[in-house]
Order: sequence, then structure tokens, then C-alpha cells
Amino acid sequence: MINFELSDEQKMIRDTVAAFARDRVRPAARPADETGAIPAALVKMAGELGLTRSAIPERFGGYGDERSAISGAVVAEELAFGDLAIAMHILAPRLLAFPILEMGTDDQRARFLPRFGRDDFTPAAAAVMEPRFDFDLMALDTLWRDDSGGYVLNGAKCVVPLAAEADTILVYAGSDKGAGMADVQGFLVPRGTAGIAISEREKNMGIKALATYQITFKDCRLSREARLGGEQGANFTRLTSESRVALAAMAVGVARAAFEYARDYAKERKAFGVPIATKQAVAFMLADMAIEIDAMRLLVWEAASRLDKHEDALKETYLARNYAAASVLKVTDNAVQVLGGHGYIREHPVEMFLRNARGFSSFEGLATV
Amino acid sequence: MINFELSDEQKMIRDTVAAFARDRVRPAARPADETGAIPAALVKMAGELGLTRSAIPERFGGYGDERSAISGAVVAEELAFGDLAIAMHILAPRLLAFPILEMGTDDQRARFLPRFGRDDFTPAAAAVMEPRFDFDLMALDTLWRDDSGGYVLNGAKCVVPLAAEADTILVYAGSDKGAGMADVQGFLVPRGTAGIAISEREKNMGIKALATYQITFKDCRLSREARLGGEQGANFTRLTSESRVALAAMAVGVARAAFEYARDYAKERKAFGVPIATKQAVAFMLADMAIEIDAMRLLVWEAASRLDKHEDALKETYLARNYAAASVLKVTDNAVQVLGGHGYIREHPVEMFLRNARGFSSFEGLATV
Amino acid sequence: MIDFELEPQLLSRVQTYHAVADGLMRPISREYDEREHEKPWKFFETMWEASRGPGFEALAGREKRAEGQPPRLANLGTVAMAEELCWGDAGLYLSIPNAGLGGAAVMAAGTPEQKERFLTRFREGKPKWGAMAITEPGCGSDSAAVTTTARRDGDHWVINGTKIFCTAGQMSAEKSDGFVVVWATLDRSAGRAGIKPFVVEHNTPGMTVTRVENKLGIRVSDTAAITFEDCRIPLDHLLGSPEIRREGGFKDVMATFDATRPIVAAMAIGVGRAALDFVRDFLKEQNIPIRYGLSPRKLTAVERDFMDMEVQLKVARLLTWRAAWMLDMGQRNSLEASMAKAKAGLAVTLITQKAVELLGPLGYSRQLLLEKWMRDAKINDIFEGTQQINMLIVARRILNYSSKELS
Amino acid sequence: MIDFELEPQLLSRVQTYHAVADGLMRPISREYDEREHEKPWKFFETMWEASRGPGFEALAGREKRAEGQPPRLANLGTVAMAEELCWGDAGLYLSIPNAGLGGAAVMAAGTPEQKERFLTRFREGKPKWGAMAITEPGCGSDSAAVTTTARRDGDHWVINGTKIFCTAGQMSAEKSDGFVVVWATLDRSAGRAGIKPFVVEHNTPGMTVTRVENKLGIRVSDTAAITFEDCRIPLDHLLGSPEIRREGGFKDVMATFDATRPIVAAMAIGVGRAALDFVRDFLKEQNIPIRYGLSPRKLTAVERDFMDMEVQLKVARLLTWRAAWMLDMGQRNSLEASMAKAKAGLAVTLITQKAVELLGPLGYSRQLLLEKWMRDAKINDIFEGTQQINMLIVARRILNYSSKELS
Repeated sequence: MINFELSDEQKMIRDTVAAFARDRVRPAARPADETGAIPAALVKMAGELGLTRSAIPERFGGYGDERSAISGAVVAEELAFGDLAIAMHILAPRLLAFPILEMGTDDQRARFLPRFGRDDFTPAAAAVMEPRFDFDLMALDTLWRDDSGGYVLNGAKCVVPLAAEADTILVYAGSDKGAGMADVQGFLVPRGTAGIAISEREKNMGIKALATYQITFKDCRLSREARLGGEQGANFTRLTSESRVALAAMAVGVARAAFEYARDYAKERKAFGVPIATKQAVAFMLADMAIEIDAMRLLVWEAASRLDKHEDALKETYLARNYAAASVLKVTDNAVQVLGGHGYIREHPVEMFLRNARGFSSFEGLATV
Repeated sequence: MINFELSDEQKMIRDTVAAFARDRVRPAARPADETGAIPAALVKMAGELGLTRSAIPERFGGYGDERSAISGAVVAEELAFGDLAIAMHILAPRLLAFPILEMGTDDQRARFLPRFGRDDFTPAAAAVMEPRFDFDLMALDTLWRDDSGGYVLNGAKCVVPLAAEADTILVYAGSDKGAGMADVQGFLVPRGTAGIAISEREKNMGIKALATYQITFKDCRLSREARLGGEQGANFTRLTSESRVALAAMAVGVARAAFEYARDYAKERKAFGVPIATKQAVAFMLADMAIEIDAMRLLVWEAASRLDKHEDALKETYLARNYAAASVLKVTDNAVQVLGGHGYIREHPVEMFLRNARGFSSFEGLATV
Repeated sequence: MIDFELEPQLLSRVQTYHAVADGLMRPISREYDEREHEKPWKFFETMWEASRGPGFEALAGREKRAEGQPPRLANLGTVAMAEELCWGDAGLYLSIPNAGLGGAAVMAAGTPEQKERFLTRFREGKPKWGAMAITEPGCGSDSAAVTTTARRDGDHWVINGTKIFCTAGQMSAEKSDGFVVVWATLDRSAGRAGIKPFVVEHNTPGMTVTRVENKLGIRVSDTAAITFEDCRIPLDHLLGSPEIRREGGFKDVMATFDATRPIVAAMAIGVGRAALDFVRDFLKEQNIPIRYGLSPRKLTAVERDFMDMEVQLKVARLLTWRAAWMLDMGQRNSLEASMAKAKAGLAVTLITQKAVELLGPLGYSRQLLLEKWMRDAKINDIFEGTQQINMLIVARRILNYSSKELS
Repeated sequence: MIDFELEPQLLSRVQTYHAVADGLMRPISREYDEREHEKPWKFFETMWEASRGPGFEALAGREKRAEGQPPRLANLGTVAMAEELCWGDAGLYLSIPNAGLGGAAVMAAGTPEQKERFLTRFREGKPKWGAMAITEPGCGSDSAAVTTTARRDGDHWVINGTKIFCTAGQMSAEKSDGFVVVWATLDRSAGRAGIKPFVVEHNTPGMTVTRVENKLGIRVSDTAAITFEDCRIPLDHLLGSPEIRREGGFKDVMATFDATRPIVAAMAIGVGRAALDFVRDFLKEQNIPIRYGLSPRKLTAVERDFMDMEVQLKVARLLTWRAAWMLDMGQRNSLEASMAKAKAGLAVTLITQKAVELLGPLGYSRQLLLEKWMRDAKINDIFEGTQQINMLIVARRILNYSSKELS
């Protein structure tokens, strides 16, 4: 039955995370962007929100709450409203925990989930993106092949978050046989494994506070147990859909952050004796931003609701991701424009919102619901 | 040496044609669009401007003026400012005369040019477009092949202007051997030729006053003399460039017509006690329209100047055509928006400008300089 | 709990609407575009009958609330119907016999007795139309600048003035036993407060349809200019109270925009979907795949255009459904209604223009309906408040500015 | 006679500029973006020397007109140089030692004697900078709302106020024997008429650089906030006449925008071309063709994006060259200058943003310069009048409205 309202429980989650984003994350955003470091205290505080733990079964120390893509999207939007890089860092444990939770073997769940059934932060990483301009989840260059009693990985990954801290990295690789998402499998790779090389920390235009790395795999040998979901493997199409909806939701958060800052500025700031927001040129820009934000969120929620109903959502999440990536760029660019010269200096956050926003057209697998 | 100013002679041509377009063509535009008929008197008057005749050598009755793509672009813009369909009708003789003038054999020039060395209107036609969504000048479906002592044409054309009146139609066809523009040749086809079928008059969204037709060719046999330029043939790439620059110039004219009408309306029309042009939302739309019009024209002139220097201009004319096709649509759509409800009724010309403008993304070969 | 699926009952109604659109509208769509100003009476009678059946309440202008039992999701249902029927033909949809905006005005401003008196006719007899006359030659979106006057003369009101852009104006005033609700001012000095709605019955002496517009699109729907010269109507034809203090009347009709804007947005979406469906089928015939999920850097230009059209349409629909749903939930939706209208109007203008472009010479030809849909679509970017007016409303609401602070 | 080819003399100069951009700027481009606020002195000295050579007059701030022999196509030459050097690095271009906007103000408002007195330094000695201080914390584009005051005290002017966004402000005020031209009002009640330009020599007591901004891009160029506290300067440091009646001063500086806006547009174009050239080469390496002439319905999304970027850049350049050329011909070009600035600023913002997108993860990485070009480009959409301000100017001119009629 059609309904555009979050459940009371979801509203509660939203309000809790929103308050944390507003009071804790946003104030830390600029220094984190400049220094590249996120205060441990902040990460610890975030852990106490139990954003990953909540979905972990009670027998592994979690709260056993049912996972919901919509709830996940709400959390992603609100945290990203605070700061995108910090949001991605805080939610990084999900990149390992949730795929195992959803598709892992009993053994894998027993081995890996307990570490996420706690409040303190457990760095985890997933390696999805690859360093090529037309990087394509339907044709990964990192390949796995069967090999006497195990698997062998070869290839290169980039923008892998927390790779240097995480003791296990979930690596997605295509099959040397087939193509397309159906043949992509995930592998739980211990950091120390022979054949892995982790680069220096990457330098990107945005999400500077998030530590990301390149990883290369050279004949990297893995045991049978390393394969996510064991012999029947994992459903990469669904994992991709979950990731794209999470990223699109984060784009909504970034766009909203830019819009609200620009809106408030435009009502304060006077030119020629009146607030610039009373000029149609500015007012219409803000109206357009507001419409785009609602549009993005509705696309995200609609795609997420399909996931919650366990329907195929590849198309919906793909379109939502692409739309959000384009809109968040437009919205943040407009925000800079509304602030004019002040938008160009790092005293105000809008230039950072723009740098972060530009990444969404390339981001894959950096978050999940 | 860089220069953004027309020569005095070009200014004179522009002013003459502009006056004709303003005083004679524009008033006839709406009735012509509604009835589909262009007053003979108007066409006769246009003939006296000698827009085709001027380029015909004196020995064939013309004035032997040197052809200039820039002058041609100026004429095309000004006439199209009056009305696009009427402009295409008036300039249609060029579609046959100019290719023969530039690339025809002496015999072809002697046979065909004299009829254009007069002031009275000689209907002529060229068949370029084909009825498929991805119609491509680099891969025509209408094909010619050598055949004992002559040529054979097969295929179908659409949007052929004046096909029912013209006694000769210049048909462009690809070779059954090669692909690409290099193999495209023109053929001077007498209307009565066996194997030709001319359809009922076409019905299109715009340019309704221009009579256009579909033509099919079934094993249509032609003599050796029918091939434009004889054995060494014609340079279709240049002909295409000349056509695209002419069409882009016409787009400038249509855009300017819409802009000027909307601008004047916006200064007259009051809402909430002030002219709507004093509202930034409207004023910025008009400013954007003005910028796009200058932008389109500069692209056209730059491409045309390359043609006048006999440099390759395929890329420049292609980009100018595509840019103009997109801009003229935006400009005319904005004009309708500026007029609001009044823009939607046929009492005002802007809805006609919009219908005509939408054609430019498909038009090929309907005009030349 | 967030959910985007229409309830089964509504879905089955949508199937009925689709059958009507596909079976009764599409077949005559081109004909009545070309034969402008002629009317498809057979279609009118069929719809008039149908509108007595279940699912077409909105068409009949019947108002369940009046009968004390509000239909569930009435606005959402109307929006779903508008999309589906405009997928068939937006012009035909607009000309279906019903109380229309005239009925909406009666519902918004009339007394229970007036509602009964003026609306009963739409449940019986021959096809009838109701129209609203508000726009004047001198004022576009500035509906407060009404110059048409109403003065009392004994037990009549005397109306003088000229109105334009009355949808179904001719059908309501002359071609059926319908009526026109005309907005006139009792006292110009009182501004909006002085503007009141008056019901003028068909063929009332002094009311003349002076012109039926030739339009870019929706040609089968009549858009009339109506003049009122010493047009006398009974006192009880003023809807609501003549009290000038009470701003009621005008406010109420403004409020009806909150309900009508999502409908106009849905009309746009219907036309846009017609174009999108056509292009989808066409590309399939051409064996041109739309590869969802692929790296955007590997797409063809046509694929990306199509996906963009598709998602733009989806966004417009989601915004529109939200606006209608909020109204059904009794929530204030002025902001969301204007968002939906502004987005849908623009998105579908671009979608239909792009569809014509994608089909090349075929798209430009009147042999296909694409070019007609482009012409029809544009009206939704204009009436019930132009895109600019709706953007202005959105801006005022998000900035919390009055119409004086942001004009 | 229409022609778009630069004269050979200018073309050969452009080659020189390109050599500088490619050989001296690109190699240090990333380094000084990362090492914000540090200065490439070696580059400065090289350019300082070079700026004495032919072709770099504009850099030296030398004004041939003053010497009675206006160089042919001076503005077009400056525009060509700006594009070429900003192809190298826009931040470095902005920080090249020269009289800059301070010099422009002296040229526009100063007496012959003042021009000589204040500008000679740029032809000799060590590298120097000149800056203009007009924007204030309280006023953005509203340059008429200057609150910085100048009052006469004996044979001095006493300046009080705060200025922000002074390009090269620190280099001019503290780091070289340069000067800052500060705009201050002699009489607020007189509005624009009371606003006059004053030359404040480097290290004048009372003038303090209070902040050097951290920016999104063009990081090597210093953008300073400068406060003036009882800053005393000699009477003859007021440029032009102290006469309040004579609006001269401010009008003159406004007029300098007609010359500077095409330069800013050209800066944008240089950055945009850097991105476009990089993408072109990259696609070539990938064996991805750009098929000009093909049916638009057969293009790939990448091809169409690239062609669109290319033509947008070309349009911006044509508009910019026209604006500069008109000035060289002695024609009024305010409309065309604002058209060029508005179009180039927006076009290059989109071009550089698209270039980053096209390269995917590579484009987002600081290993390439694409992301820097996107950051650098944005300034051209903002300074010397934001895109919105320039659109407003265009609108006023095409509508023939005053700044009061259209504000």
C-alpha cells in the first residue's frame, strides 16, 4: 500500500543519526578534510550508535534487528549530511559484515561476525573499484580462477577504504571464464596474504579524510574457505544494488548539506540592500536544488523498497545512482555559486561538498545498506 | 587577419534580405503554415532578389558574383528570420544550381544553369534524407551502381522539397561498393524517369508551408551524363558541409525570430503591475537566448569562413549544425515559455518557431550556401 | 512504512483506464488533432456513460466527501487516471464531459445547497461540461488582477468583462446544459477579498463565446474566450458568501490548485510515458539494447538518452504521487504540488522533444504520434501556473518568504 | 571581412606563451597546488625578466597607449596570452609579478604623472606586484556599497576599513615593492560619486594583511584580506580628482571590467582547453575514435560528451575573441564582454567537471591534473562578476533597462 512516510522506528533512527551528524560529524568535517585524519573519539562515539552491530545476530553479540535497505538509506543520507568521508569511514565495517551476514557460509558468519557484534570500531574493507576510466562492474579486470584446492586472484583495485588497517579485505573478482555480474565472486582475503601489495594512501580530489588505497594481486592464492558463500557463491548483482542505493543515499545527504548551507547563507547575505535570496536568480537556483533533493531521495527509497521486498533492483538502483551522481554535482555547484567568492574559499564547507559530490559518478562499492 | 565584421557588400545583402524577410516573409508566415501554400507573388518577389541568380555566370544569364559561404549564411539567417519554410522554398533552386555550378561538368553547367540565370522562380530539388531514425550521410541506403553504359539507383528518400514541381531532382546515393562520404555521388534525375515513385505530399510537425515528398527508386536507370561531375564525380563532403552551414544559419534566424518576439512581448506584457521582463527569471531566460544566438552565429561564420578558404570543414560544420540544432530548440522553447498561455496559441508565432526549430536535429541537405 | 506499490483495487482501475486510453482514445487521437474544433461525440457519450460506473468518480465530478464517506486515495486515484488517460490522448482527456474546474470551484467555494443544485446534472441526462473563467487578457498568472466586475442590481448580479483560456468553455457555455464559474470583483479596491466566483448557466444572455483558440496541441480540447456584457444572474449564483471581509472564496480556489497541480503533472507524465513507451518498443524492434548497469562510459548516446528520459519520468511520477498522497492523508501539500508540477512540466517537455529527435525524420513526421505528443506535452509546462510560477511558489516555501518578500 | 585567423605575429607570440606554459608552468603546477601559500620565486623571476621582452607587455602592465602608440590588437593579444598561460596553470598565471588590477586602476583613473610615478617600477628592479582592493566583507558584487572611508587630515588621506578577495594582495602589500589600490569613500552620502581609488604603497603603516585565504583552487595565487587602520597616505595618492561631483573614478574602473572580463573568460578557456586536450589524447591512447560527421544517433555517449565539450569551448573562445577585438577596434563591448564571461565561466565549469567524470577513478585522483583544473576553473565563474551578475548585465543591455529597472 503506497506510503511516503517512514515508520516511527525509522524516524527514530533518522533523528538519532541526524543529531549525531549535526552535532559531532559536521564540526569535524573541515579539519578532517584538511588533515586527512578522523578523530578516534568521533569514530568511537559512532560505534556506540551500533549502526553495524544492530544488524548482527544476537548470538554473535549484535541486536539482531532486521536489515532494511530503506533504513540503511536513511542512515547513509543523514551521516553523509554531516560529512561524506567520515560517513564512509564509520560505515566501512558494513562492507565486510553485511555481505557475510547475507551471503556468507555458517562458518564465515561464525568466524567474522562476532567482531562486529561490539560497539568499538572494527576497520573492514571491500575492494570493488579498479583503476581504469571505464571501470565496469559487469567486466572486472581482477580475475579469480580455480586452482588445486583453492583460488588464485590477479588484478588491481583502487579506492579501497581502510585497506591498511583492515585485517580482512573482501575482494570482488570476475571469473576468467564467464563475463557479467553473474560470474563475479567475493573473496575474504587476509591482509598478509602473499601476492598482495597495498599502495601508499591515495590522494583524491575529495573524501580526503577517508583513507583509501590501491591493491594489486599477483597470483594471490586463497583457500576454498575464502570464497564468500562457499561453493554456491554470492549474488553480486544484489550486493551491487545495495551498494548503489547506499551511495545514492549519501549523495542526497551531501546535496542537502549544500542546499541548507546555501539557503541559510542566501537569507542572511545582503547585496544592494536586500537578502540575495529575494532575487529570483538565486531563489530559483535554491528551488531547483530543493526539488532535485526530493527527487533523488524518492528514487533512492523506491529502489530500496524493492530490495527490502527482495525484488531485482539492478535497474532501479543503477538509475537512482546515475541520477543522484548528476544531481548532487549540480546542487553542490549551485551552492558554491550562491556563495560566490565565499563559496570558493575553504572557510565555508560548500567547496568541500562540491569536491566530494564529484566522486559519485565514479564511486562503486564504497558503502552498503 | 581576425575580423568580426561583415564587409560592406555583405551588410548590404543582409539589409536587403532582412527588409524583405521583415516586410514580406513574416506577414505571410502564419497563413502559409496553416494552409501549406506560399503565395506565388511572394515567391516571384523573392526571385527578383536574385539570391540564386547572382552566383550564376554571366554567360548563363547570371551576375557572376563570387559565391561566399558567409554571405550565403547571412542570407539564410535573414530569410529564416522571416520564416523557415518560405526561406527553404525560396532558396531551393540553389540545391540544384550550386552543386552543378561548383562540381558539374561543362555540359551539365550549360544544360542546367541557364534556367537559374533568370529572376523568375525555377523549382528545383535535391534528395538527401532517408526515412530511417538513424539516417546517416556516411552510410546512405539509397545506392547507385554502374550498369552497362549508365547507372542504376535503388532506395528511398524523404523530405525532398518541391519534388512534385521540379523537373530535375539531384539525388545523392552511396556506392554499393564502398562506404562513407567519399563514395556518395549525385545524380541528375529527370522527374519522369522510369522506376521513380513520388509520394503524396508529406505531413510534418513543422515547415508545413514547404512541400516535401518521399521518393522511391526501383532499378531506376540513368545515363552516364546524369552523374554530377561526370566520371570524376562530386565532392559530397564539401556539399554536406555547405548544406550544414546553411541549415545552422537558418537555425540562427529562427532563434532570433523567437528571441526578438519574446523580448518585445516581455517588455510589453505586465504581471503584478510590472513588465515581466523586469523579473530575473524571465530576464535571465532572454539573456541566455541572446548569448546562444550570438554563439550559434559565430560558429556558423567560423565554419563558413573555412569553406570560403576552401579548407576542409566537415568537423566545423557538423559541430555548428549540432550546436545550432540544440540551441534553437532551447531558445524557441524558452520563447513559448516567456509568452506562457499566449505562447501556446497560434495567434502568436512562437509555437510555430518551436515546431520549425525541432526539425534541425534531423534536417540534412535542405539548403545550401 | 515507505511503499510505492498502488493497492490492488487501484491497480485494477488503472487497467480499466488503460483499456479506455488504448481502445477509445488512441484510435481517434490523430484524427481529432487534424480536425481541430470538431468533437468526437461518440467518445463523449461513451465516457459520459462510463463516468457513472465505478472508478470514474473523478470524471463525474462526484465528491464522496460531500456524502460523508471520503474515498480512499481519491487524489491518488485521480492522478493515476489522468496519467493513464493522457497516455491515450491529453486533448481528449481534457474534453471528456464533466464538471471540470467549474465543478472544483463549486466544491471549493459553494454551500451544500449550491453543490447539490449545480452538480446534480452531472449524474444524469446528456453529456455536460463545467468550466472556470479566471484568466483575463490583461493578466496571466496574476489571478488577483481580475478586472471583470459584478455589481448588484436588485435581485441579480450583473457581470461585465472578458475571460480567456477557459478550458471546455465553449462546451460548458453553449454546447451543453453546463455552466461557467466566472471570477469577478465586487469591489476592486478590496483586492483579492473582493473577488468572488459566480455560476453562469449555459446560454445565459450576455455571455458570449467570442473565440475558440487555435493551439499548438491538445487541439480537440476547446480553449475559449468568453465575454460578459451586462450578463444578469440570480443572487444565489454567487458561490459562498458575498461578504467582502471574508477572503474565503479566493483562498479556497487557490487551495484547489493543491489538488489540480498534481493532476496536471500526471497529465504530463501520461504524455511522456506514451513517448517513452513508443521509443522503447521502437528500439527493441531495431534490436538496440538498453544495457542497465553498464559503466556509463560504455553506453551509446541513444542508450543514455533513453535512460535519462526514463528516470526523469520516474522522478516526476514519484513527486506527483507524493503530492497527491499527502492530500489524501489530509496533509498540506502546496510545496510538493508545485514541485511536482514544475518538475513534470519541464521533464516531459524535454522527454517528448528528445523522443522526436531520437526518431529522426520519422519523429518529425505526422505519420507517427510522437510529434503530437511533443505539442500536447507543452501545455502542462504552462497551464495551472507556468513552470516559472511554480518555481516561485517552491522558492517562497523553502525560503519562508511571502509573495511580497519574493515576487 | 569576417575572418577568424590570428595574424602570424600574434600566432608566433602564442607559441612563445605555449612554451612558457608547457615548460615552466606545468612542471610545477601540482607542487604549488599542494604546497599552498608557498611561492615559486624562480618562476617569478623568470617571468619578471621575460615580461620585459616583446609579447609580454600585458604582463608588465606597460601601456603603450600612454606612450601614444597603441599596439595593434592589444586586448586580443592579452586574451590569447591568458588562454595559453592558463592552459599551463591558472594560479601561476594570476601570481606572475606585474601591476595587475592595481595597475589597471592607475591606468584607468590616474593622471599621466601618477601613471609614470606608480608604474615605472614594473619596468625595473626586482619582481613587484600591484593589487586592487574593492570587495568588502559586507558587499559582494555590490561594489558601490563600499564602507571603507578616506578622510583628509592635513596633507594626508586617512584610510579606514577592511577589504577582502584582493588577488596578489599579500605580494603587493608586503612581499614586494608594490602597491595596493584601495577604493574608499570620501562621503558615503554621495554614493558611487564619493568612491575614489587611493594608491597605498607596500608596508605603509596602518595597512595589514590579516588573512590569506585557503581556496578550492588557484592556490598558488594569494587572495588576501587587508585591513586599513588610520592608514595615512599622501594627498597625491588619490588617483585622478578628489572632486566628488565628477563620477570619473568609479565609472572608469567599471569600464576596466570591459577589458578584464574577456581576460577572465580567456583564463577559463585556457583551463578548459587543458582538460579537453588531455581527454583527447587519453581517448586516442585508448583507440577510442571521435567520429565527426556521423549521425548523432550512432555516437557513443563518450563521443558526444567530448564533441559537446569541444564545441562549448569553441563558442566561449569565439565570444571572448569578439569582445576583445571590439575593444581593440575602439567599440563599446560591455554586452559582449559579459556574454563572453558568463558563457566561458559556465562552459568551462561544466567541461572540467565532465572531464573528471569521463576519466572515472583516474579523473578523481590527484595523480592527474584534471581534478585540479576542475577546481581552478570554478573561480572564473565567480570573480570579476559572478555568472549571475554577468547575466544580469547582459539582460539589462538587451532589454535596455537601467540597473534600477532590472535589479
